[in-house]
Amino acid sequence: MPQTPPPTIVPHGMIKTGARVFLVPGWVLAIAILLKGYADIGDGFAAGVIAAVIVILQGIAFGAEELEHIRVARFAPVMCFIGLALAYAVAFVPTFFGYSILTHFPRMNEHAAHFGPLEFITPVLFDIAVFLVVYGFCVGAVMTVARAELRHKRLLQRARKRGGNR
Amino acid sequence: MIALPLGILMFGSILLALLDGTRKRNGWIAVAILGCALIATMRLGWHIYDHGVQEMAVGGWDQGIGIVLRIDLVGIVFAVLCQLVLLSALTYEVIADVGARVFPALVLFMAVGLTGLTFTGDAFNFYVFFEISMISSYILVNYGESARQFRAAFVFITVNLLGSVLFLIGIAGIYHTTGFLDMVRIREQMPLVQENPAILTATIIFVAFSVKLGLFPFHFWLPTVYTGTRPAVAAILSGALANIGTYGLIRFGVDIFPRELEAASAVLIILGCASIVYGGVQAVSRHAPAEVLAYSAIGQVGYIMIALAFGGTVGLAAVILYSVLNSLNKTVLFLGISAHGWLATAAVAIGAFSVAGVPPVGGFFAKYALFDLAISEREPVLVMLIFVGSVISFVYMFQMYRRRIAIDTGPDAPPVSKQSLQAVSFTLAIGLIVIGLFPEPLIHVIQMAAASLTQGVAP
Amino acid sequence: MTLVFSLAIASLFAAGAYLMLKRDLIRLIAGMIMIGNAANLFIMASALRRGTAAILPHDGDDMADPLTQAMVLTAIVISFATAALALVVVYRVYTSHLSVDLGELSLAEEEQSELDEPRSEDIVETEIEEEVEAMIDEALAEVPT
Amino acid sequence: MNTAILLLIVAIAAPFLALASGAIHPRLVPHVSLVATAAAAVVTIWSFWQPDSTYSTTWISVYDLNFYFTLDGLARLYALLATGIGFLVVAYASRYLPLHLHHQHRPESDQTRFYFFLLLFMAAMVGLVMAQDLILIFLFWDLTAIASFFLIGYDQQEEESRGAAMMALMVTGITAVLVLIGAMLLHREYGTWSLPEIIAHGDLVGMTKWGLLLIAIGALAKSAQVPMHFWLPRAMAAPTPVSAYLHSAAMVAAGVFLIGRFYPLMQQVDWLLDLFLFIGFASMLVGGIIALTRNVLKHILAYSTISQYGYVVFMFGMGGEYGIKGASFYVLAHAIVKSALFLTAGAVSEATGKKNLADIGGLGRKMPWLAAGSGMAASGLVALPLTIGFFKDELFFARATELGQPYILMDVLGASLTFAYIFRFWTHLFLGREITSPAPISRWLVWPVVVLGIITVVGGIWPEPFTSVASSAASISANKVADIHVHYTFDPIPENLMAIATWVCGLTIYWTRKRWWRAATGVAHLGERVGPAHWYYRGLWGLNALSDRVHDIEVRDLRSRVVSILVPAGALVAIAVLVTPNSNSFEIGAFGQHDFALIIMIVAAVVSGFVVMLLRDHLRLAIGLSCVGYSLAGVYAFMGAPNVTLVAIVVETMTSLFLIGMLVLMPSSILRFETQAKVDKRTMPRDAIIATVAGLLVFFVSWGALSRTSLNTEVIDSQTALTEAVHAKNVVTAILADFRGFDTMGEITVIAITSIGVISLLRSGRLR
Repeated sequence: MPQTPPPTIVPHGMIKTGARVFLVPGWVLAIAILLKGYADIGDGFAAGVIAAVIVILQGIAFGAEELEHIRVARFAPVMCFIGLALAYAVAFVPTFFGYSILTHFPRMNEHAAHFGPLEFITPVLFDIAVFLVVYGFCVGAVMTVARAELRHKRLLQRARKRGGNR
Repeated sequence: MIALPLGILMFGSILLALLDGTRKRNGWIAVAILGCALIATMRLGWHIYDHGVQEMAVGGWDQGIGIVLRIDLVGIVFAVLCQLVLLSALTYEVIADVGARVFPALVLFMAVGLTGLTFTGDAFNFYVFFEISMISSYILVNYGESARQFRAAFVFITVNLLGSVLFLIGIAGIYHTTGFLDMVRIREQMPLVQENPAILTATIIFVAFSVKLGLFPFHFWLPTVYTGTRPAVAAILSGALANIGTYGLIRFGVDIFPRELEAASAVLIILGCASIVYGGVQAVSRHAPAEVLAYSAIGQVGYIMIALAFGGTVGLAAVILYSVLNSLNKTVLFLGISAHGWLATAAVAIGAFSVAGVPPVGGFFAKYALFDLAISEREPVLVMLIFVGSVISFVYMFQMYRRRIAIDTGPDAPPVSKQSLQAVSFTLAIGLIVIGLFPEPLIHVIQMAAASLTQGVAP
Repeated sequence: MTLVFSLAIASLFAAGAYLMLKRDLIRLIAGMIMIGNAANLFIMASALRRGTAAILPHDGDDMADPLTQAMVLTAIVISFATAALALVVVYRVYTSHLSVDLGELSLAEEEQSELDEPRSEDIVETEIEEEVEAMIDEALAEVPT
Repeated sequence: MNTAILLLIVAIAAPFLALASGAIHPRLVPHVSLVATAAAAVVTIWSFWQPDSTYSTTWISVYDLNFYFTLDGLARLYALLATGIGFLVVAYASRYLPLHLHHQHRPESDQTRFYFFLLLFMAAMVGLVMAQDLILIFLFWDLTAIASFFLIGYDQQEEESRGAAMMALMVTGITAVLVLIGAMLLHREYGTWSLPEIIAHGDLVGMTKWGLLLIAIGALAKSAQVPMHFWLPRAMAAPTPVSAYLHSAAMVAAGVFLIGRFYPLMQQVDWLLDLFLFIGFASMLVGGIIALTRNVLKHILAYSTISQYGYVVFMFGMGGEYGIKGASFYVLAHAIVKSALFLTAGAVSEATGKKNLADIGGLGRKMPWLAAGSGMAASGLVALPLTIGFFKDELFFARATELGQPYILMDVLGASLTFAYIFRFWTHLFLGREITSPAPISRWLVWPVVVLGIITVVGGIWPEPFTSVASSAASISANKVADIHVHYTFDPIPENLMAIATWVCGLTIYWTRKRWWRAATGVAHLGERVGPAHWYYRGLWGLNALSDRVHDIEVRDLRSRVVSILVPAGALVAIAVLVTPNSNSFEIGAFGQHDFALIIMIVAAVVSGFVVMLLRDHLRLAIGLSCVGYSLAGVYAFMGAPNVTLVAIVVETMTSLFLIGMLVLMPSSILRFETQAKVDKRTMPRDAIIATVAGLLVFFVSWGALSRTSLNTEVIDSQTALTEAVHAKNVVTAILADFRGFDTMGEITVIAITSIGVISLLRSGRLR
C-alpha cells in the first residue's frame, strides 16, 4: 500500500522566535506559581504542566531532535522519580522521629524562616516534588511520542527508498 | 509500625522503577522488598490481633481534618493476602525471566495501591489507592506485548475505567450527603441520610465493585482479559486485584451501607446464583485452561455475593474465608497451568481439588463455611444450589485436569519447565493443604475480623 | 441549580457513553475522557456550599467548599493519567493490528478463541460415543465359552 | 502408647516414607513400602489383644471439630483388611509393577507415585475407620476418593484410564458432598460432631433422617451399588494390584463400612432399610447377571464385587442380629477371597499376555500353585464347606430364614449367580485344554494368592479368630454385644438346604448357559444403552453442549461489554429508584444571582459535548474535546474554584497535545478510513438508546444525591480555620499539600506509574 508522506508542518519563524522568547519567562512563571501557590492560586501541579508545555513548545518549534539537547527535557523521566522520592521522603522521614506520616514542619503555629515571600516549610518541598513528577511525566511522555514519531519517519523513508530502488 | 509496610513498598517501587527489571538480580531485589513488606505487614497484623484496630492520623491532624489510616483485622487479612499473591506471581516471573524492564516496579506499585487501600480509613483516599493499583494493572495487562495482550488490555482499561468513574461518583455522593470522608464518621452519619440518595449511591458503588469482581452480568470483560494476559498477570488480576471488589464491598457495603445491603439482599442472592450457575456452566466446555479458570472465577464470586447477602458474623466470616481461599486457589492454578512437569501438575491437581472443595485441601473449608451458612439459615434451595455449583466445579476442574494430562503425556507434550518455576505454585499448593489440615489460626482470625465488622470498628 | 447540574452531568455522561459505543478506538478514548469530565463536574457539584474562592483572608461571603476542589484536582489528574495511558494502549493496538477499528479487533478475538478451542461438542461426543460403542462391542462379541 | 494413635501414625507415615525413599532412589520404594505396610499390619494385629483405645484432641475449636479417633471392633476389622491385604498387595506389586511399567516403556521413577497413592489410600482407610468426628470421617472419606482418582488414572497416557479416573471421582466425589451435607444436618440437629455422642443420644430428631439418607447415598455410591455401580468396571483400567486393593479391602469396603458405622442410627429408619434391601438385591442381580456374560477377567471380578457388596447391603437391609453379624463377617471373608482372585487374574494376564477368558485355558498343569491358591479362594467365594466362605453364606441364609420365603428365594438366586460365574471363571482358567502357554512368572506374583487361599481354608476349619473379629465389629454396628458362633452341622436345617440348593442352581445355570446367554447379554447390552453409565455420559455431554450453547451467546465484543455494564447498572438504579419512597427526594435547587453565567458555561460544555458526538474527523474531535474541557474550566471558575480552573486548563492543554501527538503517530490512511467510514446506521439508534439509559442512570444518581446536601460543614470549617496556622492562605492548596497531602502523594504516584507505562509501552512499540 503506497503511503503518501504525511504533510509536514514547517514551523513558522514567529513560532520559533516565540518559543525561544517564552522559554525563560515561562519558567519564571511556573516557578512563581509553584512557590506562590501556598498563598494564592496555583500549586505544584499547574506549575509542572506549564513548565512542561513550555519545554514541549521548543520541541514543536525546533523539531523533536532539539529536545534531546535540552538537559531539563532529556532527564525528565528521571526527574519524575526524583520528585516521587522527594515526596515519599517528606512523608516518611518524620516517622523516624515518632511523628506520623506526612507531618509537616515547622509545626502548626510555629514560626517559619522567611526569605522574602518564600517560607522555608516542608509543604513547599512537597510541592516541588509534585512539580517534578508532573513535569517529568509530561515532558517524558511527549518526548517518547516524538521519538516514536521520528522512528516511524525513518522507517517510512527507508521503505520508500527500498521501493524506489526496485 | 503502620508506616513501615507502606514505606518499604513505596521506596522499593521507586528503586525498581529506576533499575532494569529484566536483570535477574534486580528481580530478586524486588522479591526481597515485597517479602520484607509482607513480613512487616504480618507483624502489624500480629499487633492488631493483640491490640485491636490501629489508627494513624496522617500529618498528625485531628480526626476529621486530615486523612486517617485505620487498619482492622479485615484490612490486614486482605493486605497480607494481596501481598502474598503478588509475591508468588513476582517470584514466578523472576524465575521465568522477566520480559519487561518495568514489570517488577509495577508489581510493587500495585502492592502499594492494594496495601494502601486496605490501610486507609478515608473514602477518597481509598479511591486514590484504588487508582494506583488500577493504573498499575492497566499497564501490567500489556505485559508480554503481543496483539492479544493489547486487545485484552484495551478491554480491561475501558471496562474498569467505567467502573472507576462510577465509584468516584459514588464517593462524591457519599461526601455530599454526609459531609465527611472519614469512614467512621460517614458510618455514624449514614443512618441520618434519607433513604433515596443513600440507596442510589450504594447502588452505584455496588456496580463499581461488581465490575472489578466480575459478577454476572458485569463479568463480560473477564474471560478475554484472563486468557489474554500472561499467566503471572492473570494470577495477579484474579488473586490480588479482584480482592478490591470483595474488600470494597465489605468496607462500603457492611460498614457504610448496612441498611442498603440488607434491603438489596434479594438482588445480591439472585445475582450470586446467576453468577454461580452461569460461570460454572460456561467453564465446563472451555478448552483453554485459563478460560476455564476465568469462568470459574465468575462462578466463585457468586458464592461471595450470597454469603454477603446473608451477612452477620457467620456470613461475613464466610465471605472473607471464601475470598482468601479463592485467591489462593486461583494463584496456584494460574501459575500451575502455565508451567509443565510433575510438580506443576501436582499443584494444578491440588488447586483443582481445592476449587471443588475436597478435603484435606483448604478449599474445603470455604465450601464448609457456605454449607454451614446455608444450613444454619435453613435454606434448602441454597444448599441445593451450592451442591449443584460444586458438582459443576468438579466437572470443569477435572475435565481441565484430564485435558492437561492428555496433552502432557501426548505426542507433542510441551517441554518441562524449570523445577524452581514449578515449585512456586507447588509451594503455594502445599500451603493450601496445610490450611486444609490446620485452618484454625486462619479461621480464628477471620471470625474475629468478621465479628469486629458486625460489632463496630472499635473493638 | 441541582437539576441543572444533574442534567449537565448526565448529558456529558451520556455523550461519553455514546462515544464509547463507537467502533473507532480514538472515539472510545474521547468517550472515556468525557465520562471523566462528567465525574469531575459531579464532584464539583457535590460541594457542601458554593461561593467565592477559598483564599484567605476571606470577606464575609460564603466561601466555596475547598475540599471538593481538592478532590476534583486529584480526580482530574488521575483521569488525565488514565486517558494518556489508554491512548498509548490504542497506539499499541494499532501497531499490532494495523487498525484502530473495533470490528477488526473483535474479528481477531474470534479467531483467537477458535484457535483456543475446537468445538468441544465434537470432541466430547466422539469420546463418549467411542467409549460406549467399545463397551457394547465387547458385550456383543463375547460368545459363551 | 495409645494403639489408635500408633496405628494412625504408622499408616500416615507410610506414604511419605515411600515418597522420601523415592527421592533417594526409585528402587528403594517397594522395599520401604513393604516394611511400612507390614508394620501397619503388625500394629493392627497386635491391637486385637489390646483394649479399645481412643484418642481425641482439638482440631478446630471455632467449629468444635476434634481429631477424635477410636480403635474399636469395627475399626479393627476394616483396618485389618486395609493393612493386611494392603501388605499382600504391595508385595505382589513389587514384582508386578516393574513389568507393567516395562510394557509401557515408562521410567522406573513412576513407581514412586504408585506406592505413594497406594499407601495414602491405606492411610486414608485406617483414618476413616477410626474417625469418630463427622467432619473427620468426611475428610478421610474424600481422601480415599483422591487416592483412588490417582490410582485409577495411574496409566496417565491412556485415555481410557483418564476417563475411568474421572468417572470414579465424579461418582464418589459428588456423592461425598452429599455425605458432607448429611453430616452437617446431623450436626445441626444434635449440636455435636461426635458420632458416639449422637448415637448415645438415641432418638432421631428433625432432619436426621434426611441426613442419614444422604450419607447412605454416599456410602452406596462408594460401594458401587446399582445404579451408581458403573464406575467400578471402568476402574479396571488401573493396574491389577490397584484393582485388587480397591475392590476388596479399600474403596468399596469403605462404603459398607460407613453404613456399618452409622447403622445404629440407620436401623431406626425403616424406609432406609427397605432402600438397602432393594438396592442390595438389585446389585446382586445386576452384578451377577452381567458377571456371567463378561469375558475380560477383571470385568468378571468387578461385576462380582458389585454383586457381593450387594449381599452386604442386602444384609444390612434385612437387619436383625444375623443380618448385622453376617454383614461384618461377609466383608471380612469377601475381602480375602476377592483380592486373591484379582491377584490371580493379574498373574494369569502377566503370564499369558491375555486378558480375555476365551483366550486362556488349562493353566492348571503349568501353574499348579496359582491354581490351588485361587481354587481355594474361589471355593470360598462360592461358599463350599471347609472354607471361610461357607459361614458367610450360612449367616446370610440364617437371617433370610427368619424373615421368610421371599428372602430365601432372593438369597438363593443371588448366591446361585455367584456360584455360576465363579465356577465359570475358575474352571475356564485352570481346567480344560491349554490355549495359550504361560510364560514363567515371578514367585512373588503367586505366593500372595496362595497365602490368601490358605487363609480361606484355615478360616473354614478354624473360624473362631475370624468370627471374633467380625463379632466385635458387628457389636459396634448393632450397638450391642453380638457374638457370632458358627459351626458345621450335618442336619437338614434350612441353611444347609439352601446352600445345597445354591450349588445345584448354580451348576444348572452354568450348564444351561447356551440357552440364556443371549438374554443375559441383552440385559448387559441394555444396561449400557440406557443404564446409568449412559446417563453419566449423556449428562456430561449435555453439560458440555449446554456450555457451548451458552458460550455462543456470550458477549465477546467490546461495545457489547460496555453495554453490559451500563444497562444492568441502569436497571439496578431503576429498581433502587422504584423501591425507595421518593416523594420530596428530588429537588430543583435554588438559583443564586451569579448563577446565570455559570449556566451559560455549563450549556457551552454540554453543547460541545454533544457536538463531539457527531464529529467524524479526528483532529476536530480533539479540538471539540478540549472545548468541553475548557468550558468546564470556565464552569469551575464561576464556582469559585480558581485552582481547579487553572489545573483544568493546563491538563486540557496537555491532553490535547498528547492526543494530537498520538494522532500524528498513526498514519493518516488508517485514520482516514475511520473518518470516511459511514456511520453505522444500524447501530446508531441502539447506541443512542443505551447512551440515554446511561445518562438516565447518572442523572438519577446525581440528582438524588445532590438533592440532599449535608449540613455538616465541620470538616471544611476546621480546615479553613487551620489554614493560616499552617502558613498558608489558599485553603485548597493547604488541603492538597497538608491536610490531605496523602491523596496528593497517591496522585503523583499514579502519574509516575503512568509515566513508566507510557514510556515503556511506546519505546517497544514497533510496527509489526
